[in-house]
Amino acid sequence: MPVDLPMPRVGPLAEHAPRPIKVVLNWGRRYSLWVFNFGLACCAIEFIATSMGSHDFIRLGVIPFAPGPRQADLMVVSGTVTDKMAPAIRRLYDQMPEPKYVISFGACSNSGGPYWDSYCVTKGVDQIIPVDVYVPGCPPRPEALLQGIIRLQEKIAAESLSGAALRRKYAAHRTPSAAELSRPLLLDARHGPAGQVAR
Amino acid sequence: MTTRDIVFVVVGVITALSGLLAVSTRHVVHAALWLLVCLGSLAGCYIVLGQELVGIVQLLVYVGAIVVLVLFALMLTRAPIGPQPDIDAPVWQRVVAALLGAATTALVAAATLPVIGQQSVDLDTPVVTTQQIASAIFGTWVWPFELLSVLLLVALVGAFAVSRVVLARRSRS
Amino acid sequence: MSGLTWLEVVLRAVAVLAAFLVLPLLVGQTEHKVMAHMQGRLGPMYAGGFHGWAQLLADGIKFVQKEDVVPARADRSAFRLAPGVALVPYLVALAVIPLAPGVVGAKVDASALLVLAVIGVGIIGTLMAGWASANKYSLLGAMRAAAQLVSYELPMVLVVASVALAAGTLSLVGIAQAWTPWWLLWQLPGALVFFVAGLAELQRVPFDMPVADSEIVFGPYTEYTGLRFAFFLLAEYAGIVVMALLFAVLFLGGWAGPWAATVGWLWTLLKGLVLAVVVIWFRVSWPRLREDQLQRLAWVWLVPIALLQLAVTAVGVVMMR
Amino acid sequence: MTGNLDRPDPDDLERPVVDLSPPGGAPSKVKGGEPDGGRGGSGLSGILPGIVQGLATTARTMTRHTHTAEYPDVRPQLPPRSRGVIALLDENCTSCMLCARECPDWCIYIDSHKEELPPTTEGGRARQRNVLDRFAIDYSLCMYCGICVEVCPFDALFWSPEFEYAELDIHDLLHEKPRLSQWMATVPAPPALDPGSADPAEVTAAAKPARPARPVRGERAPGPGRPSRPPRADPQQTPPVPPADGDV
Repeated sequence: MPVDLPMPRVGPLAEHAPRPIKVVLNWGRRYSLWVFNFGLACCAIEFIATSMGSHDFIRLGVIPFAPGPRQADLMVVSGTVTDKMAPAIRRLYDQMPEPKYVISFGACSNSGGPYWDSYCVTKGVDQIIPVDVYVPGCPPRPEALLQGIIRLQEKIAAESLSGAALRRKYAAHRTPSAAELSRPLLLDARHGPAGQVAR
Repeated sequence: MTTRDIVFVVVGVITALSGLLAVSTRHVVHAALWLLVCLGSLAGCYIVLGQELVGIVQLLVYVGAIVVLVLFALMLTRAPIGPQPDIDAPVWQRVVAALLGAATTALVAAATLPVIGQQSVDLDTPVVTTQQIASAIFGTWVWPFELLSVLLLVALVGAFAVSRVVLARRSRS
Repeated sequence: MSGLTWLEVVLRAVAVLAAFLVLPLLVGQTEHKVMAHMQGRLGPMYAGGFHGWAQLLADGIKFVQKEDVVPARADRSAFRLAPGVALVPYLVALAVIPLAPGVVGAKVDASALLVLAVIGVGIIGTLMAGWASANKYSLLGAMRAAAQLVSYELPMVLVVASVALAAGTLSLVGIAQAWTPWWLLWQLPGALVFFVAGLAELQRVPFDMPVADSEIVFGPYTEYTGLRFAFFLLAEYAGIVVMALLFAVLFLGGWAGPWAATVGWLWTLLKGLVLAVVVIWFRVSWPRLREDQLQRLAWVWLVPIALLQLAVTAVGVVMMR
Repeated sequence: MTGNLDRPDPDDLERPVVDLSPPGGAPSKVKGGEPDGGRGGSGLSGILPGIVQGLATTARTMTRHTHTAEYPDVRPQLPPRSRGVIALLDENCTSCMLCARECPDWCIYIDSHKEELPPTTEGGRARQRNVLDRFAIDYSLCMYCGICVEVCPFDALFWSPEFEYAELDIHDLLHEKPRLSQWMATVPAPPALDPGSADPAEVTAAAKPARPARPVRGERAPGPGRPSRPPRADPQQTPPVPPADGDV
């Protein structure tokens, strides 16, 4: 069931603020990236390692506190995105409030990685959601994620939030809906689920 | 007209309006929430009238405990968001309720309006303090107080016993 | 209250508001750092430069910019009002908690009772949020919160009654003035009951079932974004401040300490901070209880202990008179 | 990779062995963090209830130094043979395509053309040579298996531990030849061999005495056989020395 989502808007403050205030606003977004881990495979282990004591990305303001998408600012897709999971990713991404960012962590979510010719793997999470930073690796080191976060923070510090920028961001991604990404597993619905056909 | 009068009128109007909304809204949970506003602003009335303790007890007991229980019970009934036509009162009940309410209001008004302005109390020097209320409850009115406590205790023990009976019957079957 | 000029009222209100905005942030930052070091981490280091002191400011600035999402099926008015309902009671509570005999936002005769009453009102915000979100997890969380509050309100009121009985007054200033070190022993069971019940009312670990993220996402706050969510967070930390200060005033004598006449308010704040650190310490160390364990704890242990404490206090008061 | 037989360092071998004694030589009686929660434990853990032990553990951790590696400020201590990025020494590349064919992800792109080299001597035959036009690795696809590095017959690919190349645009993760060559500067020296191990093949080859000068064309011995090797010091009596720690 495709749902027409309204184009997200930024607040009036972020849209019309003068330059010095925008610097402050960017600083706030930069150091408060509540992260929502979309851990799908082995890369998620490296993500967890980054959040633990020896790397501790809370130092950078990346706070792994948000249990759901509504409070999150940053989604880290770490692992193999399958076609079956893709609608869920898209749905949770759509539930995050703007301004939001995505880090694609590892080869699988960058472009399918080792599963580049699999029939059921999405060839890169950027086919369903806009990605801000791609971290290469299979899986990447924890430090590589930290470096990706720093790249993202530099990007945030330099960006200027506006409705036009949001529309540009979604220009390529807002057209297909999450539900269109799934396809029926059985072509003929009359036979019911596969198990019943076998009997 | 002093500031206190104005505040009292405002709080009183809020109380009356929220009370009206509590009985007229078609959303079950909204009714409970309006009741909350009503009871809370009633506590405000008490405080404006210089009866701090009564107001706070009103807040503690009614707003903090009873309305919470009401809301809790409503949520257990899967109270939906939006109006509920199936539990809506029919028109004749509404008319009767409105008539009864108007009659009660008229009765109370007839009893209280004539005495307005006859006697005034100086609220700036509080006459009734917490200690006076305490000595009144535990001195003059100690027997009614104890009787009410026993009544509540009986109700509590009764509720407990009823739940035990139900539990015992369920475990036997 | 009648002796105050308008200017003084405004000044006091501003001071209370400032404390209301600063103290919770202080507790939040302490939590970040204490929790990090208890887990062998460093905690925020970059926001603001020196050891990430401005982490919560950055959080606040970010929350202001976030999109304000109201779910399509939600009850819009209740959904929008809920954070305010959760937040304002703690502001009122903070206004009447004295830091020293003169340092108090508003002098109220029965301030101990007032604080308990308004804290009980705060739960309505959580209930409204849970019901109005049109989300099953929110509703479950709100029901857990309500069940928790109903159970723990009673022992809390009972132990506060015990302290009020011992002091012979319902005023927080009076209770703290009547405090003697002997109370540390005499009111110890009551103090423990108050602390446990306070933790449960704040929905802090180990009593954080209403927001148990492994079970019900984020409980009543699941659907909240941006500033409204920040209000809930602020309410939680303001709750810690209120509970810690209340505990300090009721059971630790508030400003009692060396040079109490001059730096008494500092003593109250210090005791409150230590208690807040204990709350954080519990959060780091302990796992979450189960809902039925929580109810059992309340009704089998806390209520009887609180009643016993009340009886002991009554006997003590009569004996000493 | 003949000179780089990976022999585990003896220190590395001991690392995985779980060391149960707490760091700093604290007496092993204080086991606040033990998973048994103090049930049936000995000493202090038997006396204190579990919840107090939990508090004690966190409090003790707070008094200790954290072991957080402050990455952007402090260079990370990467383990030896870290697989960060693959560097290309394009002088060594002969465009043989072995790496591209063996790559499980097919993430190596090679373009080359043939070039005629003029004969070095008068009247000689012109030789052909492969010239590398494009060598690119798509790091968004690479799975860091290292097969390309292993199969490269001419040591043109090397592992570098560098990992700092996250990009805002996925097209930038396709590293072309210049960028791959830049990584060469970061390739560490191969780890030293164990004492007592056999010399690497290159060294042995270099240490051989030079061949005798070619005989003049007319004097060449008849028959298709290769010219006889330079005389060795009695090859029958000294068998080839096996590797010191025999990795068979």
